[in-house]
Amino acid sequence: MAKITASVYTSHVPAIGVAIDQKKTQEDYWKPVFAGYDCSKQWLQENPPDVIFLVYNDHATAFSLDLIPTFAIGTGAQFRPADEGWGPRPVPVVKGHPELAAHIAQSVIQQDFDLTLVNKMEVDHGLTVPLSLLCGERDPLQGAWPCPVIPFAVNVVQYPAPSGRRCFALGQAIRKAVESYDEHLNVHIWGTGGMSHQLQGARAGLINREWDKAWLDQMIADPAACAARPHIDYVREAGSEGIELVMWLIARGAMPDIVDGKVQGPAPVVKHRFYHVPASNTAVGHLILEPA
Amino acid sequence: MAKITASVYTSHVPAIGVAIDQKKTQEDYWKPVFAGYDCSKQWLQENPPDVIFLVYNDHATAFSLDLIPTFAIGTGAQFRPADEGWGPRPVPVVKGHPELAAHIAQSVIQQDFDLTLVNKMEVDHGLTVPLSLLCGERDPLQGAWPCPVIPFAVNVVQYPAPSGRRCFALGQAIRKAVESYDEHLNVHIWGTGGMSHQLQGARAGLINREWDKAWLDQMIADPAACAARPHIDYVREAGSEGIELVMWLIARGAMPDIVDGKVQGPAPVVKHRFYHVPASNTAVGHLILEPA
Amino acid sequence: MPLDKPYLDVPGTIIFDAEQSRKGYWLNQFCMSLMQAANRARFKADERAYLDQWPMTEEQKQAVLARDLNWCMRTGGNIYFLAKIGATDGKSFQQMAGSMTGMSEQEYRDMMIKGGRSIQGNRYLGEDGDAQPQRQPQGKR
Amino acid sequence: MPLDKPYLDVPGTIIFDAEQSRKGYWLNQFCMSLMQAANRARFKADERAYLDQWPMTEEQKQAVLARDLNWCMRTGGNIYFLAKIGATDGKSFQQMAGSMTGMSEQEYRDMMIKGGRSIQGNRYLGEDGDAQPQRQPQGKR
Ligand SMILES: [Fe+3]
Ligand SMILES: [Fe+3]
Repeated sequence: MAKITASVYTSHVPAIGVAIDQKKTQEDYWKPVFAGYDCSKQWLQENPPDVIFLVYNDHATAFSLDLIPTFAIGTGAQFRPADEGWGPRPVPVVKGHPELAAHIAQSVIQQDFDLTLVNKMEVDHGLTVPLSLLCGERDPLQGAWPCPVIPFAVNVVQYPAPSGRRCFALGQAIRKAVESYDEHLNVHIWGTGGMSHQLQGARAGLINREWDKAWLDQMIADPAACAARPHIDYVREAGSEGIELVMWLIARGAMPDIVDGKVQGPAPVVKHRFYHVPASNTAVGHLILEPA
Repeated sequence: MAKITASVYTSHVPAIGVAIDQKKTQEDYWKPVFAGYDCSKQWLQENPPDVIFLVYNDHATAFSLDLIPTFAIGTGAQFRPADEGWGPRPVPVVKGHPELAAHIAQSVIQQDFDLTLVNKMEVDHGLTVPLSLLCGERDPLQGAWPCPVIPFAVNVVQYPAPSGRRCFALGQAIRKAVESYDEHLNVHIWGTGGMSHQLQGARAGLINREWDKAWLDQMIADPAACAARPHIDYVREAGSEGIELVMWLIARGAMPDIVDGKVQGPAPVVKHRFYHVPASNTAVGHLILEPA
Repeated sequence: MPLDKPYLDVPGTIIFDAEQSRKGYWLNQFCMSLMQAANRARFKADERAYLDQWPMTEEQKQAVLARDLNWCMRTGGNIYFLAKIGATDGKSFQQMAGSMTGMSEQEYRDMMIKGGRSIQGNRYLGEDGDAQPQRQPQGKR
Repeated sequence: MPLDKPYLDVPGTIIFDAEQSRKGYWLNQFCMSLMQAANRARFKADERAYLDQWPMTEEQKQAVLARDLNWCMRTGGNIYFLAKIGATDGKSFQQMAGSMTGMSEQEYRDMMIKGGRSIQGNRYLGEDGDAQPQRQPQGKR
């Protein structure tokens, strides 16, 4: 049987991708950001997944205003890095895992989540920046990502995004789906986006360090309460783009201490925790949790 | 406040559209089919809706295998009749109701239904045949449908479709959404598709009259039990395409006798009930329910 | 795929699930292309050449050229997609559905007028209804 | 739209909801077109001519030509879409975000390095934080 053996959480700031692609990771500005991921890279090599289930949001890249899915699961065989206006990132094509993705889709739809299945889409920095952060540089043609990745895109562009509670419940459904897959597979689930940031208007540049840290504490220790927070809390306290954090709750809900929406087992082990301000406009948060 | 004042249920057989478009409605084969809708046309004229919320399935028309939404709500201003291979049907463009559609979308997403918003799509016979049946012939250019229509497409093409239970719950959420809309609007909700039919393989042509009638009885009187039926019942008893009937449960769930998933008020009034075999490969079912 | 598939014991019926969808991806996408009149014309002008522009399997192409919808379905086709081929040929849904049974058009039409195919013996594989494998193809021809 | 909009009293912030989305539909779809290099080249060659191919309002076109992202947002633009204009101009997200504050690039960058904009006084309209309307535009210029 397949199993979720870890959850990983990280911001997916586009400027981090630019810094990697333009070899600026050792500049003073960027050094402390990347230093926060050194032990994560090591950890990933020592705990290699067979598949990464990667929760992110599309930033008006694959999905225009013509069609906006609340939850979209990538069931295709591969996904090309998108041209977001700067040209595509020089990173390898993302290979999918169509069999596991279709299995999860079927199971999760039968658990009353109304997914959109996507066989053809390009993936943007929301997906590729976390891969770069934890896997390091990879040659776009000769290189490859270390394992197949199932992209899972959440709408946080047009209001309303799904609620934190809905995301948390979805994580539990995903774990059930994974655990009902016959083949033995070691699956990581990653939640990306956030933390506090605002990219628009007179409030652009907002960072709320205290709120971010308290939110992280609560997400680890009391995720059901964290999931109950309404959208307006994120907007008001963590900036208009801070709403991306609801995606972390999908990964958190997939940890085995959560049963029927409540903490019923020992809290996951925090293998790594990192927080840094700023990367471009954003507070970078990063966490690795393993089941206790 | 807006209100759902009626629900309408009907098969949406493509050949019915062809019969209308080719002026064959008075042929012996088709006469009894259209006769079943005579009093419905009258009823619609006497009870004109301000908006029709029309639940149907896309038949591999707007959605290819590239992207398959479980539930898609049309929030655009208009939707053109699609060319399904025979050329587009000669019927008017469907005008949407973007404000109400967006309101319903927002409300229903906040009630934990994971909709896909669609601003641009073409609509196929699943949507236009029911309109033709109840509104009669309309000139494609000079004519118009009697009111705006919000298309709501349900995936029943690639397994798994949403469960009957999920559809029934969605109907309730849609009613709540409609009733929280400030403007006074008279809204009809239509559920389309079915009844028993199979379009494929050695079992093509399957019709199960007894099952259809019992299903109709149950859907009217004990919709929660009807909604609990698993997919396999539909496939086995009503043919592989009989699964379309789950869409009727969305309209039924939107009737005001249903509260918290249970019948808690007087059963709706059956204004009209019609059943006929065959139209092409299909058993035609049709029902008009008004709140008691 | 270890998920429960309770629909595998229904005679004469292929449920279009993720596995079929993967198998039939390009066949079905080719069908979608026939929703444009210009593509229908190009297909009619030279079917083989048009098919060769799609990364379908040779078997899928042969099944399309033969207009054998059962064969198309075994290679992953879905009837709502395949219907675009029938539409291109000017066929109705009744003609398409009937063509999968072995009955003549008239036989199938008559069966429908008489109330359609009976469910009796056609619920489970192994019964003796007219849709069971041991009774194929149907029709007098 | 009678739905509750609890986000209308956040200073300096427009939430991209259905109403904004409808208003900004063509502006945002124009932005999406800049994800193709050929379109970026055509836009750069003659911005006005390129914009005139889209059914945008004149105000939306003026806002784009002026590269005034706040103005773009008031007409329904969303930052993730508008970012494609910035990308076409070779601007970073930090440059784009900063451009909406009235601060110079250096001032905004310095603010971020010092820990970003404070939440103090910036939660509700009517407080006295630096993002409040009465304190716009920011920056020393
Ligand atoms: Fe993001
Ligand atoms: Fe249908």
